Amino acid sequence: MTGKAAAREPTFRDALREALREALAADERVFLMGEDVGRYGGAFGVSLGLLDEFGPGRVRDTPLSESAFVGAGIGAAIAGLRPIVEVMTVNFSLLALDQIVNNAATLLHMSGGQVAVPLVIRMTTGAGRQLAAQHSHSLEGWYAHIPGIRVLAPATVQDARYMLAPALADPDPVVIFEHGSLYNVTGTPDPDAAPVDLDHAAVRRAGNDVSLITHGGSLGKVLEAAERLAGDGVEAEVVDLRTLRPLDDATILGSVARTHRAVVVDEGWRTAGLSAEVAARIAEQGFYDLDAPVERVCGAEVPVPYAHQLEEAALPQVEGIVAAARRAVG
Amino acid sequence: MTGKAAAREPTFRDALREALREALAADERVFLMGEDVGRYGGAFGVSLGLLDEFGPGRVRDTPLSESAFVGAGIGAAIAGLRPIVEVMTVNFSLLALDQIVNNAATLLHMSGGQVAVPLVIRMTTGAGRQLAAQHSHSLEGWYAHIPGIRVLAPATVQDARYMLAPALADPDPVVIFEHGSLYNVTGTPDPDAAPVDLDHAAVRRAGNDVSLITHGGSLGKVLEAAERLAGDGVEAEVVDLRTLRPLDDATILGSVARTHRAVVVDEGWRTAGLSAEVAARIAEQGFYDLDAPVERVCGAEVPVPYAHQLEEAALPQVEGIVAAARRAVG
Amino acid sequence: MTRRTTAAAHRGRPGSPVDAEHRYDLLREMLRIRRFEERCVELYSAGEIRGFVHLCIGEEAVSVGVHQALTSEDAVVTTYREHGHALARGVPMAAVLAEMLGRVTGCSRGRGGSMHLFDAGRRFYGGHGIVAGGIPVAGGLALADLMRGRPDLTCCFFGDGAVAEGEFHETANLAALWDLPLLMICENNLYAMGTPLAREHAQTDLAARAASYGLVAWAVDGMDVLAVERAARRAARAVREGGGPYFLELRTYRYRAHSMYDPDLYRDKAEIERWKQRDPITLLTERMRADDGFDDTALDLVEKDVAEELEHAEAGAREGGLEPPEDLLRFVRSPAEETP
Amino acid sequence: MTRRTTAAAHRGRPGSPVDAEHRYDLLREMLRIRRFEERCVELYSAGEIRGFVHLCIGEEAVSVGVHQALTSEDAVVTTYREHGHALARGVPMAAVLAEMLGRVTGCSRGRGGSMHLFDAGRRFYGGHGIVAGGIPVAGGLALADLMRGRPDLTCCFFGDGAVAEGEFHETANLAALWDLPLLMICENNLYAMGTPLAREHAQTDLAARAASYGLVAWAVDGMDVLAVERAARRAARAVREGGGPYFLELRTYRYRAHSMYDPDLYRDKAEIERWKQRDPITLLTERMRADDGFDDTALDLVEKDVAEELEHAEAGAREGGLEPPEDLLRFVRSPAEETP
Ligand SMILES: Cc1ncc(C[n+]2csc(CCOP(=O)(O)OP(=O)(O)O)c2C)c(N)n1
Ligand SMILES: Cc1ncc(C[n+]2csc(CCOP(=O)(O)OP(=O)(O)O)c2C)c(N)n1
Ligand SMILES: [Mg+2]
Ligand SMILES: [Mg+2]
Repeated sequence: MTGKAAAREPTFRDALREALREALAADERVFLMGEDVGRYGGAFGVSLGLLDEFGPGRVRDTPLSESAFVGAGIGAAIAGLRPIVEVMTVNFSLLALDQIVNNAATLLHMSGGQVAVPLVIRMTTGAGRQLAAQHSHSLEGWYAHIPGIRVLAPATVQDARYMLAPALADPDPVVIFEHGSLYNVTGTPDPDAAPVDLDHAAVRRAGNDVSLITHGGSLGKVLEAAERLAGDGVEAEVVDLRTLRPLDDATILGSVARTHRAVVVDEGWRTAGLSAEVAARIAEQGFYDLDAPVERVCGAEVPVPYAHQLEEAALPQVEGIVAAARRAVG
Repeated sequence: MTGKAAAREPTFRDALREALREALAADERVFLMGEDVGRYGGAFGVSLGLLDEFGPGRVRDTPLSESAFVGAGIGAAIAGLRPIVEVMTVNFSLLALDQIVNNAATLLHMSGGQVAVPLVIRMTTGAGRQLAAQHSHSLEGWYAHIPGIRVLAPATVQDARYMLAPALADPDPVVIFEHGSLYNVTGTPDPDAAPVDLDHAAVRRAGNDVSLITHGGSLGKVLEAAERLAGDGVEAEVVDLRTLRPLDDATILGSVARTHRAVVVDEGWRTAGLSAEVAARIAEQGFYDLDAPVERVCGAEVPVPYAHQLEEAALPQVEGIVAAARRAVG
Repeated sequence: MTRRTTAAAHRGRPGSPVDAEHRYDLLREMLRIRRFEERCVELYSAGEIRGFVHLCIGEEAVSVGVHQALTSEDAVVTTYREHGHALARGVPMAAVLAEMLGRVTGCSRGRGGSMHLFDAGRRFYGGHGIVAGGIPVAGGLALADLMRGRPDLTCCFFGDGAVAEGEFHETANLAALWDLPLLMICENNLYAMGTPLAREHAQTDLAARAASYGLVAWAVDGMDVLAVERAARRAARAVREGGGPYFLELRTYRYRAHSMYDPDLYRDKAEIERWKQRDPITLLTERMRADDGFDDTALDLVEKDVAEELEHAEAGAREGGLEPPEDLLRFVRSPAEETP
Repeated sequence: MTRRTTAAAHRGRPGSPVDAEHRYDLLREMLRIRRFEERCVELYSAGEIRGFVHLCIGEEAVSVGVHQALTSEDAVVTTYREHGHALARGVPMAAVLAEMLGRVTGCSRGRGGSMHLFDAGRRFYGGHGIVAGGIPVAGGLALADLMRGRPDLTCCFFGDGAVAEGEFHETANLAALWDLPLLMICENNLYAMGTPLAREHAQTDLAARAASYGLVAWAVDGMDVLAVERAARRAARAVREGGGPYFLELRTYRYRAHSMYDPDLYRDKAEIERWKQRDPITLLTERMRADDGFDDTALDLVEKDVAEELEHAEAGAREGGLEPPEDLLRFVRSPAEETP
């Protein structure tokens, strides 16, 4: 991190910005493009200052045209550049899904291996800030459904800082979900730690009694739940999926093989979401390991409401996670 | 059916058309809208003749503007009409997803119960006709993820004929998936049968050894697999989900409680798709009933290729279903 | 002169001549919006209002002027920057504020918040947070009126930024193609968040762009409420008479940041000051001082009147309860008993 | 006169004067496309080609004329109706046919079929089945050239129907805003499937619509290959010189149904016959008879030449094997060893 780090502990946002800065400085082919990434500094301040540093050619403000600028990222990637496209939030990415599904994820295969798309798409995801139904989606499960793309979700400042470089090194499209409630989380990234391994989930807490499996914005709640459970003598293992596609079956199943019990925590809607896949895989591949049904703690199946008490009720909370873990432990 | 029925057995397509005709004739508020539904008769011939019968006010050809005409359906529904919007295929519905997710599915809740959207959206789904990667999606799992909409998939001529009326009677949005490979399937709908029950799955074949759970275009393959299994003395129960959201847990779990074994067959991609949800629910709610892991037979996780042998390999086939059932039966 | 007009009064068939009384009403309406939003800022700072809040301070002439041309049978669709439209439409101030406070008595039962105000009884259909996402829905509302042969129109508000979205384009074409009774109101405040018009559009003459679809379109001074009203009445009359969709580009400006989250680093403060020279409330007041004998005493009275309404509204809003979390899943689908 | 030109010959820097030899090349190119597609019809009827197949018979002047203005460094993005573009681009006929036969030797290894022809070596980037879906990608290809200061352009083909899609609109604006080196070629064949232009667009003058974005745009007789070439050269030169995006509306017509599935019930047969009076191949041949001493003997020779190429291509295509199903999952992601 830059000099500022001395003054105050860096945030998740700072870490993302530093990763962008590093990428822009390291490789001329890299550029950042999206709504208000330049003059405004990014809707969530992630790219603040980068326009001044790298100029409007490399930090490009786009019109409100999600399909066009995501598609432009695809075209530029095909032509040999390394675009980082910011779709302000996952909610707006619905307007670009045709480009993501039918082009970014498909061109390599459909062309018989000729047309690779080394594109990185970043977007904010998640609820929890009373932004109501149209600004609170968690659609990671949808993205995890798409063959041809890699889906990442940094949950720590360290991952926020060091995930971008391997994502850019991927010859194929990568979608990175940044949970909106993480931007202000602080932490000091360790430049000497092992590079972020995009093929593996991270065990954030070891334990033998139950596996709590989650990602992104829910990790904090899950770790808190694990602490509470520890107070009761239940040692939870916390698995941060980190890469949502492809899922790291080995780490997930390895954990369940030890604990025999699993709780999947996912802010997205339950039905046919990411939690369904994780639960299904555990039930399939870990069938003989499981001592209890897999529990899922998910976002309620409702458009997220504005009112605080309703929004809280709509999202996974520490209490619910603890309760599910207790049920699993039996 | 009309006089034609005497001449030849009606098809799934005829049944859909007859349902549309009935709906248009029965209720002035009903109208059909979509690309080429009028002069062309529908990309798959479903609405052939309806323009002549009901005129261009009630059978409306739209420009290539999926977002605009799906949104127009939403607005017209809010205003008290009963639009049936045809999105030619699910592949193109990606361009209208913002309207479907953020408006159709959300307005009632977001407005605190004031703004209901009695809209029916029909679309073709599925692969199997060598239409390649951009015309072969099976995204039912995505739609099943969205709170606020009901998702239907007729798999029989009877359901094709009699599902539309209850869908139109629903005060909230309903999405109907018609598998492209079913249009030419023949059968004679029975007008005296019980009305189609949108809240329940249908058991298409009774059996006690294994539950084969599927929907839409895969039903035929699954029934064929069941016959083959019967040849080996394995009696499969075949559950046609029919309503993909909300899923009919009672029928699914009831079947598994009897058979103790389940195979989910879904042409969609496996990861985080519909099959994941069905498998997860069985593993959760039927945990103590299951004698073997739930098997999933899904579309391969690949953009569907054109070449025949590759497409065949990409889709669930009878053999694979039989093999999975045998594994389950053990 | 100090006659208190209710919001409902000008929602009958439009047509009253622009006279002193009417100007008074317009002034009062604009003041209601401005004072309301100023109070919102305080409540937001106090942490009582949360989420994204977008203010229209500086743009009041648009909502008030356009609403003069609408009847209670018309439908309205708007954006997340819609407090002004809701108030001008007659949605009670208390219901709007209760919504922003997350109360069950809010106009969307607290589910929507600032961005999603609804009032189906007044055909006020939100409150859309996806830029341009309301426009196709507005097209459909207009289609329904067309199909049923009604004389009503649908009025759809959106920003300059929204014009770049595909959803605008598709609906503009559809509306023109089908002669939909749609009144498209583009609030051109020169910015989409931090992006100035010239970095949003190659063709910055948005009325010209709209005209290319076959819409009748022109630009209007959005700071002059009387000009806005005149244009809106003219357009609305034509739309009702089957003239197809009309597009008005209202040139206006927001004094405040894009939302409460926005540090507003992308604009020149002098630019803001320049626009404040043509403040819609000041402009109208000056005209009234010159023509209608309006004076400081009268202004004090209307301010007092508005302050009272606001105070009552706030008190009323605060009385509203919170929806119990057990009711979370209500309204995801219509309850069976409500099925028609 | 009967010199056999290879498709590659006119893919160097454009610039040769329109002379007899050049006209001969154009004729031959158009014939290649027509005879190729006629053979496709037979192979489709025989069940050897499957899926959706969209023919451009009648529209050959567009692909051939436009390609005269392109260099081998330019990029091309097109639609599902792209056999003509692929052949005009120089994708070997055998590779195109092998693709349609589902062979591993096909230009997309049999994964794409008729709708998804690719040839990255020739910067031919498909073959897009989603109407207007290729347009944003073309914008990005052009952006890359702009950012790297290259003189190349991206040529993007799409239909009249595509202009109604949001993806066209957004890219047109972006291209004009950023001065992208994009040559937008609208093949206006008057129909989008069964829907005639006037039911697709309120403003049927598509060049005028495009101009509203700030694109330079005009309409061209798409049946006259020389007119197409002239317009394309003019536009391409301007685009290369930094003139920003250009839009050409090429007025043309498809003689055949929309796809092999289409019973073609929505058009008047007389309309088709009328357009055949201005067949691009006939038009050019007549001009050559008048000006270049071209005669039946010469025509026979070129037909024979094309027939031979087609025969060889088919033989070659048939030699291609089928990709083994075990390789199904290849190319979903790049193999690690291919990682740069
Ligand atoms: C589809 C979509 N993209 C991005 C956003 C984020 N966003 C909210 S408001 C806004 C600017 C809109 O500008 P304009 O249409 O001019 O309206 P204004 O806010 O100026 O009233 C943006 C980018 C969004 N809400 N929806
Ligand atoms: C987004 C989308 N909607 C619908 C379709 C189905 N469809 C395929 S081609 C076509 C007509 C396109 O017309 P036009 O753009 O004029 O091209 P043409 O076929 O005439 O060359 C339609 C509706 C599609 N492929 N993609
Ligand atoms: Mg604006
Ligand atoms: Mg066409």
